[in-house]
Amino acid sequence: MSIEKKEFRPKIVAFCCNWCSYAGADLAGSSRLGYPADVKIIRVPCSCRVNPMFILRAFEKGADGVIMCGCHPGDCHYSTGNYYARRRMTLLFSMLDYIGVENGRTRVEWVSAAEGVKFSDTMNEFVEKIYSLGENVRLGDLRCRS
Amino acid sequence: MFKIAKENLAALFRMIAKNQELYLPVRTAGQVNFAAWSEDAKVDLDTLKSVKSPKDAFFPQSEGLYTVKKEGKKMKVEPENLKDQPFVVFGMKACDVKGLEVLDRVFLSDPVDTFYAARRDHGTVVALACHEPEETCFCKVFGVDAAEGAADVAAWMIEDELYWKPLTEKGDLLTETVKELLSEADEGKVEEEKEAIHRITERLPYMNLSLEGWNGDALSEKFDDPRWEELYKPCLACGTCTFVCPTCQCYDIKDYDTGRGVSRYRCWDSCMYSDFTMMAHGNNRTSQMQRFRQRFMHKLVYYPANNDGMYSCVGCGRCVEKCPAALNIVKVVKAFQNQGGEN
Amino acid sequence: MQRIGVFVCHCGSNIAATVDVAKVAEMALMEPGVVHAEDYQYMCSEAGQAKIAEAVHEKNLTGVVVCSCSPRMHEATFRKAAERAGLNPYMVEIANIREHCSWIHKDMEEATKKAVILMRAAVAKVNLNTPLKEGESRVTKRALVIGGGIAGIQTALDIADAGYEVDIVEKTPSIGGRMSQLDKTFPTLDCSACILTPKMVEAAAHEKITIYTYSEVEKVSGFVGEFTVDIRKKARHVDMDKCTGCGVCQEKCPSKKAPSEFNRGLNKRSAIYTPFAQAIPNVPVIDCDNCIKFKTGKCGICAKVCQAGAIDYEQQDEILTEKYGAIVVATGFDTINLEKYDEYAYSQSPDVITSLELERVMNAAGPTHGHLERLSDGKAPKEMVFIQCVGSRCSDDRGKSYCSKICCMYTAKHAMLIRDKYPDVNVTVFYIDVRTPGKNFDEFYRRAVEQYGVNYIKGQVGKVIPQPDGKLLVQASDLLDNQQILKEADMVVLATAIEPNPDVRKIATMLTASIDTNNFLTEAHAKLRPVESPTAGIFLSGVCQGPKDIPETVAQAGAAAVKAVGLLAKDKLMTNPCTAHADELLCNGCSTCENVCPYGAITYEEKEVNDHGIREVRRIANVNNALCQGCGACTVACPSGAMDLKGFSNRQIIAEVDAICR
Amino acid sequence: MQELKDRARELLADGTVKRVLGWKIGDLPYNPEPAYFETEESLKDFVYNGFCGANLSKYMIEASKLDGKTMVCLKPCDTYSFNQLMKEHRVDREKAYIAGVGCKGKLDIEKIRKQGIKAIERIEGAGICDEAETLKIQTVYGEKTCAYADAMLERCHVCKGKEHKIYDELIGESKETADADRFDEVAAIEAMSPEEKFAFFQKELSKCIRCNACRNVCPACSCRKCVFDSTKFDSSQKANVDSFEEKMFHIIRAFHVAGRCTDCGECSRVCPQGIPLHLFNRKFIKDINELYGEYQAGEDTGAKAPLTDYTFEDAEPSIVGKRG
Repeated sequence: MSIEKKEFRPKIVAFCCNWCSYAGADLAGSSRLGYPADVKIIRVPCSCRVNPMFILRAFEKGADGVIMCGCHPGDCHYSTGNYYARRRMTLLFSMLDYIGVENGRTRVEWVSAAEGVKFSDTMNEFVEKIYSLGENVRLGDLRCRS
Repeated sequence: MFKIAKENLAALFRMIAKNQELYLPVRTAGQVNFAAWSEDAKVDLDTLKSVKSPKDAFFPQSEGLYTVKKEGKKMKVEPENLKDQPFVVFGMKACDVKGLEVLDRVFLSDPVDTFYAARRDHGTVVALACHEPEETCFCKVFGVDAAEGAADVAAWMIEDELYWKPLTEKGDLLTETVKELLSEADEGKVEEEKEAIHRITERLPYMNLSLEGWNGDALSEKFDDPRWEELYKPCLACGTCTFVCPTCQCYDIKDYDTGRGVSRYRCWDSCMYSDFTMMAHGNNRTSQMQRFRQRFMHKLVYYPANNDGMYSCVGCGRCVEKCPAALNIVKVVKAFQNQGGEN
Repeated sequence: MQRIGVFVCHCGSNIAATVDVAKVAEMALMEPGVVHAEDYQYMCSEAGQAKIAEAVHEKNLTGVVVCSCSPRMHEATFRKAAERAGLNPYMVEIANIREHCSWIHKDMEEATKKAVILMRAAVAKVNLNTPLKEGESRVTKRALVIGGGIAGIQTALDIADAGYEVDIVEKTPSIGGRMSQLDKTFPTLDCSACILTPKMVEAAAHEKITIYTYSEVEKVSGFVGEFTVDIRKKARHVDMDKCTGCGVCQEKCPSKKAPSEFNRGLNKRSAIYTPFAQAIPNVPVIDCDNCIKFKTGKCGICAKVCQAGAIDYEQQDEILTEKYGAIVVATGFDTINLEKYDEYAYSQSPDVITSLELERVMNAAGPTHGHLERLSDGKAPKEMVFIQCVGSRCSDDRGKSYCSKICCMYTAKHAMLIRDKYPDVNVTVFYIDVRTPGKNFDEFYRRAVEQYGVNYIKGQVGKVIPQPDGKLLVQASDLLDNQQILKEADMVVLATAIEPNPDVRKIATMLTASIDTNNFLTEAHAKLRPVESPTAGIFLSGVCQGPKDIPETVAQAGAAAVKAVGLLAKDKLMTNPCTAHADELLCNGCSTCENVCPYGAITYEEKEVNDHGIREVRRIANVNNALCQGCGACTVACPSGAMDLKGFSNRQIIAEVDAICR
Repeated sequence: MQELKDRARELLADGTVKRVLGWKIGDLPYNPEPAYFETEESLKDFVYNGFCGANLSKYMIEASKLDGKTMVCLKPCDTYSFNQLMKEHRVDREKAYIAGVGCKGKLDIEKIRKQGIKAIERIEGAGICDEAETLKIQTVYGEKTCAYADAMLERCHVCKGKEHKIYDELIGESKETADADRFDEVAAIEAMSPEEKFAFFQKELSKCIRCNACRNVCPACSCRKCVFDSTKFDSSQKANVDSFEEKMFHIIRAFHVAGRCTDCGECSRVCPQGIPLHLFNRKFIKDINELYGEYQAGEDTGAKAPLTDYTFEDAEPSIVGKRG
């Protein structure tokens, strides 16, 4: 069997809160501010809805990077959601780093509904980072790779 | 009877592993478990008991059964291949070898478990005698001779030499492949060693445990005994006892969505778990007492009832060592002995 | 198994130019559950919506995926279309293949691939959707206004005029609030009392308004539409029904040593008192801490002189429990404590006063009967210095980071009034910036400078040093001329920062209304919902939400009233169906979810459950659907996964993740 | 121990408690088991010695459902767990009569075995009243000795202190055992390169057999049904089919108990494979202390748990990459 060396195209999941970041992504879209198609967005009501299990699940199923976007601290539609999310993600990312998963694979960015540019820039940067890290081999289920 | 100097064991393992897979006790992160041999593997033949029994060589903790792949709206089923290459398990203890007999009676009787059968067909077992048995051992209770495992090859580590005695045809075959490393030996040292082991076993506290009253006919008497209500209480409902046990054979079948299809696999299950034998209506054992009772009733009553009086415990003592709540089958048996509460 | 229809929109060429829409539809048919797929020019058009309806009927669809623009754009449109076709509106999901795909990608193949994945994620989610139904809850047609200042009064009047009952709870013995303490108002120089008093009277006389003065909110339970509030009516020791307001008791009261709150402690009042002459109600209260009768048991003069027999020393606090549909917070503000600003010598010299104190000094009913005089020796000042931004716009933790907003204007007003009445008094104002955005504000300020000759110096005052001769030495820097200034003054007035009434934190906790680090109540949205709290049914009026002047306060009060009326006008409330709910068999009763809920929507109850045959009473979380806004904080806090969110369930999100990663 | 036994007898006799939750003497010198004693007569099997490491606070969840009070023997570290369970409404203070029992460090039979001591017949010096510095161990293969400190559980070397955080009465004396910094091990791992970290955990976790002993013994893992046993997250697994699953299990388990874990060390004590599971929990504790201020779960029942709390100025998740 000849193995053709496939070009690495990462799978990147972006969790965006409905009120700020998802709208920010919409604004990036309507402003035609491009970023690589590797990013796929999942809409959640608030960053505090993002369970660490979702993030690990994404890695399990073959994601190479996971980014979570929410309203800026202080601007949460639900007042306090992103504060909880911030602590949860900080601890989770720290744990992933601790067990030797490259910390560039996870990221949190606060993007307001007005920040289409920031959304696009963030995604471009993040995708580039994932390209530089290459395929996620430390935190995936092998059965999903075959 | 053959022998080989201890310092040549690495060469022996290398030679065995040249043509087939070799599993043997390996120390990883401080613990000894059976694992595939490699040049870097830290082989540990001094530790009496591996944490997990070596039953996974024949009945792995998890193994794939088949994969269903999706092509458009059609499905394609790809069965997992059965074991078709020979392999060797080196260093099993007599109790663990006896454990295989318990598993055989389950998996090789009709309907035959083809995955297990294929592994049994292709596996050759080298048993290593228990040089220094420990206080948690009670194999003798189940008719196991710690000094000589009823395997394909029996082996003894005596001082700086390993003694090697093929007992079966498979054993002979294996011996042939490594013969150049072995030299002939007489049985004298082995007999001495066996005697020494027997002397020690006599001194061990559990070895003369009485199983009186435990048999296939004791069903309702034991099942309804009020003592279970007390005995189970410290039980944490973890699966440690079942997962270190060489005879526990229950498994669950589960599906895993790989994104491209479904991979169906089976994995060990534990009767201590609340979702053990869970069915659509719920669970037929609703309390931990019932689940706890199930384990011991199975080992000491149900299994003997179906297998000519053979118990499905081999006295390896792993559960005695590992139970987080210091419970174990010996305590259960003893509890039933003390009618008057005398120890 | 669902029967899903997938509808792929071309959006003219917006999508179709970069995404092969036919291919997306074709690929959709491969997905589990999908029984119908088509693409169309404009799905949002009537014809497009008709296509959905048609497919729902013909193919018996149970779920719909529309691959189109952002759900923020047309989710509601497609949900309604589905509902008209007889489908539950929450069985519709949108795959955003325009903003998140066609508009940002150029390569057709790549964009199409991504569109297919987004479609798959939406299909995977719809496969797990369940029909959701909006809940209903009752509305008690009565509003509570907490705070009886101008904000509270105006809100109450507007609600009452709309025909709804409204209660005002005011902590002090009279309504009127800060505005009643002011002398004149900028930029028109209206007399504050002249415009406030009629409002107070109107509120008191309004048949729909009940005023509870000298009362405090003690406990709040319930939720939007149905709050239950305990109000503590503190014992006045004067019978409201009997008292005629003659004032003899105050005159005869032998204890006249209590600092007058109304006059900012600049003079004394009697132990039995009304805060000011126009107080509403005009019924005094006995201040037990200063009353000789309460302290020693002897005296009782007020009771003797009261012809109406209204004095009641035995009166006890009373707790009223009322139900309300809406609550408006109008708790107002106070000036900050100046103890951290000792360089201005506020505590050292009685001639250093706050602007609010100056209001009392300037007021005819104030401690000096309206004469501008030094409080130390009663002499008329010749040099007056005003210091701006005392505690406002502060970068360290001594003061407030925000601009108090009103100080520039009232200082201009004070300066102008002083120059007008006492032309021989020199007035100097030290400022950082003069902020005058507002109708006629800048004109007003310029009049102070140009017409009245007020001396404005850009610069900050470093120190005020009381001199042995009673003068005040002001050390300052002039930033424009870049020089140090030493100026002797007779009086110094500090434009002290304002902060929310300290009690607001307690009230916010009771209401589960969120509050910011400066203790201002947080609005539901800074731009679009400025008078609503994120907590449903709680509205914000006046300075409790942020610094404001009077017209802004009145405007906001009216806005809050309209929002409250809008709520009270409803017979029933439809509630967002995407709320959290607890699986009672999995709930541990640990309260973790309760601790992160910003809306107080989670309570616990002891409930008997049947856990596969085991019946026991357990402590179980209960989500109030009327209060829950569906953020999902609780779902992640819950370790057992008992708490889940309808419409964004764990399994739905996981299905999306799986679909994207496969 | 006699004092403890006598008190138990008194409390049973005068009806203060209906049962005593303590330890029952084992059939080997080192395996006492958690047990209930309902009669004065049954107390003859009551034991409290160096091998009574089990944290009995979790048993109080079930005991809280029983009629009447239970006298429960809690070591200083166990009282943190009890407080935490109380905070989470899982145990009923009214149903517990807490005997705060003294502790001089608990013993780990695995550590004794690691020293090559086997076929143990008798152990001297493990009693709670013995002031022994050294354990005398009679084995089939001769008499051995082992320093008490060398046989102590890891957790006792980093003991939080011998003060009971909640009790009705204190019985017996304690001896400080802490002689190491609680966070040293975590810091050592933090200092590794990503490759080393990964290799370390991969090796340790590859031993995991998913027996759930760590979870089931954990007083913070007191969920009626664990997410890994339910269908809520589609995460139910029984075995580590893949190396991902063991990581998933242990990360999520640590996350679920973050801010709730009192660091009682039971997980590491019971792991049949000797995986230092406390390294996960302690990492979170260290992070919480460093990022959000010192917090000790179970210190009291009032404080706000770090994951249900926040400040505006909290560190951003990007701090993880910056700390180096």
